[in-house]
Amino acid sequence: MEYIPLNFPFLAAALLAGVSFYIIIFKRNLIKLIMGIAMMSSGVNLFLVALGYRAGGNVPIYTDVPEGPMVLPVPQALTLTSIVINVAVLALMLTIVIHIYRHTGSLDSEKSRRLKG
Amino acid sequence: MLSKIVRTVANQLIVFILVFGLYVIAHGHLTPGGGFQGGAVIASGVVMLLVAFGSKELRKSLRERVLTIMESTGALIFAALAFAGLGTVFFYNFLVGTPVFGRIPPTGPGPGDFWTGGFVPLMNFAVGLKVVAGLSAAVLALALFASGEEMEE
Amino acid sequence: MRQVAGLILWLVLVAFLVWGVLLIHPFGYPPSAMDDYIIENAQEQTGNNNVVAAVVFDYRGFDTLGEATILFTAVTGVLLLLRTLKRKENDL
Amino acid sequence: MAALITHSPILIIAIPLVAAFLTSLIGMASSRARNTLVIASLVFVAFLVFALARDVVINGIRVYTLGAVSPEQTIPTGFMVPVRIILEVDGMSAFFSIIWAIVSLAAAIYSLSHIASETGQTRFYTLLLLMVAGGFGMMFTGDLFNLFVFLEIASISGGALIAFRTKFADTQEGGFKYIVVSAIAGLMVLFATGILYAQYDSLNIATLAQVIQYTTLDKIALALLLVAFAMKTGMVPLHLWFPDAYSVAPASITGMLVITSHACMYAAFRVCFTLYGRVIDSPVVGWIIIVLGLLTMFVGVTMAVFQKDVMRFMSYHAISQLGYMWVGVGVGLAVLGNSALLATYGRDAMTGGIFHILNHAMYKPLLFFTGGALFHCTGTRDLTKMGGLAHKMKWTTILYIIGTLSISGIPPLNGFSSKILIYESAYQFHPILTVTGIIVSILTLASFTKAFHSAFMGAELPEYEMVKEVPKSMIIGMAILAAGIVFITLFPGQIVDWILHPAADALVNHGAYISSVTGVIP
Repeated sequence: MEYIPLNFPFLAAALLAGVSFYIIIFKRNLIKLIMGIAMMSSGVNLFLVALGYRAGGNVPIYTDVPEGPMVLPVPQALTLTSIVINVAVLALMLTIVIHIYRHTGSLDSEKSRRLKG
Repeated sequence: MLSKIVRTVANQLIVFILVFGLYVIAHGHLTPGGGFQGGAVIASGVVMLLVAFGSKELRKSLRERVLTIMESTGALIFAALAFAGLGTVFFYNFLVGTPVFGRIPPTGPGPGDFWTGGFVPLMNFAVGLKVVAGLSAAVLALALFASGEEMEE
Repeated sequence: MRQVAGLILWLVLVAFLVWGVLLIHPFGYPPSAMDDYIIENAQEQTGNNNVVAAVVFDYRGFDTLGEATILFTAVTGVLLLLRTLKRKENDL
Repeated sequence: MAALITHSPILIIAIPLVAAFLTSLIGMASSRARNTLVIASLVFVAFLVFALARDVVINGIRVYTLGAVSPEQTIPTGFMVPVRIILEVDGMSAFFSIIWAIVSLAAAIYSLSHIASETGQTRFYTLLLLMVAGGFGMMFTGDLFNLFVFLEIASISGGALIAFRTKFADTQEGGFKYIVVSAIAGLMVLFATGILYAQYDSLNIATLAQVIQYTTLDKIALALLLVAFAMKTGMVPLHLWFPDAYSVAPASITGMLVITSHACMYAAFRVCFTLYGRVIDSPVVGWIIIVLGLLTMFVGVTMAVFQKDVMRFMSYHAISQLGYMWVGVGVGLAVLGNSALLATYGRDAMTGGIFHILNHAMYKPLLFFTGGALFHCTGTRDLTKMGGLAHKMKWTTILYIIGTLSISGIPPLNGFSSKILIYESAYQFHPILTVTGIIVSILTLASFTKAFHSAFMGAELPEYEMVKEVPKSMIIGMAILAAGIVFITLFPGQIVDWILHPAADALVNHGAYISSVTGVIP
């Protein structure tokens, strides 16, 4: 209910995205790369849903809710959409990684790179 | 395929998971949840069956073709509900004020009435159908491929 | 060399992100004109007690149609990529 | 008819969507019915697109509020900002949608025989239609989050289609790279959307454009959006994934991917000119775009010279050609604040850049289709292994020559008209732009001549004795695009008047875009 200094939840979201950037830049294992993208999407989702928080707010659902302010509904809807989109992207990426592994016998992005130039 | 204990328990549990999933879908316009969430609950039940019985056994009762038809049907119902408002505007909530799901709840906090929400409950069902079929089909296909089974077209 | 370049790129990105989020409005006190309108009018206009459901399926229903389409796309893609490559006699 | 026009913005997006859902059902029963449905829906959509574009050019911007009481009621009664998702079609959107309608129809017809021997055709066509819907959604939407959703639809279906031929390893890697790049770009767009939403509590582009302040946060959001869309269009230095993905897809899909990268370019223009149009620090952003555009032109063409793989060779040329458009529109952006310079050469430079998009959208898919035809007949993409194919494949040879002459900017053809517009106007801005453009053009001609020589000319090779001309539907698909080239070549002035000037003016005139939603002229 009090003002949290330094926008802590936003900072957490940014750091989560930062860690995932580290994974995407430095890790060569394709599964780890996918995990990095999943973490990045979690960071963005956390950011979005934190944007909609209102101090002391209730859920924006009128069924048996106590009186008082409500948190913003739109960021929650955006987050829901974004989560489903990320599930879809991950499913497709994992499918392709299965094929890459079947073709090259390796999950290392350096070893499996056949396209050059 | 896992041991008999796991299979028996999974067989019993799937009923509860189905009921809970349907509850979440059906009350999406009143309580937290909705088509996506309830669909994910039921799809996780299907994944439990997949783990307990294995993909070959599960495939005997759940064909990919059936799942694909279910998914397309769900998507078509959703799109059709959106198209039905085209007399006014695409996505116009044409059911508000009609006897079907058309009641308007009193403004402010309240106990909630099932017959409200316009086309939202129907869309929840369409999306639920789609999500159940879609997620199950994707997981089943991955499991079948991993175990070297042939997929049907 | 590549490691160093990557490290610098990473540090720049993180600094950029952290700098950005520190400038956002204080946590818990967002500007809320549009959302207040939705909270006040969702019950009357759409009949939903669940305001999030009203946003997801009514106010921003087109996004949800797109979202359902994305799931459909991904599942179709997964089934497409995991298909059998052998052709049957009556194959379509 | 009037009702059809009123609802056409949504119908153009929704018909391919519904057709995609139906395709996956009908495809189980009959392949002939499925193909008919695909082609019929695309023809109908193309008809709607032309009708809508004509209406937009004559009557101005058309808005469509989804779920409101009437399509024109953008703002709910008794409130001041839009709540619902609004589709907004102006000259620029109409221009891009015309391109997309033509190329997707040609690609679908081309696919009929190009993938006839493969399995999984039903899902292929389903994804193709979804990609069409995604592209139209990106072009028509007036909502930032909706843009992200349709960007993802186009990317995911595109990624799955790139990896369509699962028996080759390189297709999988290309598809994987494409999806990873799209996912990262999509998350950046989403993050920028969140930043803008956090400040102004709105997701509508017109509303945001009206209230935007150009604070530090807005600059961060602008950087994120521009980097994300530039990455998706393969701008140097973020181009490394581009040839990997484009060279391995089925040729019909590669042709469509070119236009999805144009759709991302449209999104970048929309961000620069409309969303930030009122406040943008235009010389700085314009110069950044121009410099990167020059780099893109040059790097693309120099890399292309060394390629042996025909599709890879053309992908690098696609990167290089995209540079021309960035330069042309970048010059317009750099002088956006100065109305005198804008009238002298800025508008012409932008018209040239947009004209080049139209030309590129005709000849580059055509060249990719001919590359696909070579692959279809010989089973290889290696130029060094081909030879003497002109004797066997007359139509493909003729169509390839049309494409080559057009991409190199040989005078009578359409590629020349757009390049000369860019050269003339960019010269007044800075001569180095024109010099680079001409050098790149010469290198393009040289490398395409070399490729032509190694694939089509020379003695007939014994291993290609059995090669025949490609099936009819592939020729029809290519001929549609060649007819487009011939039409633009014959009537360049009319094209400029009918559609290019309205498109360029729509970019400059952000006030009209804003006021048609909010009712207030900023």
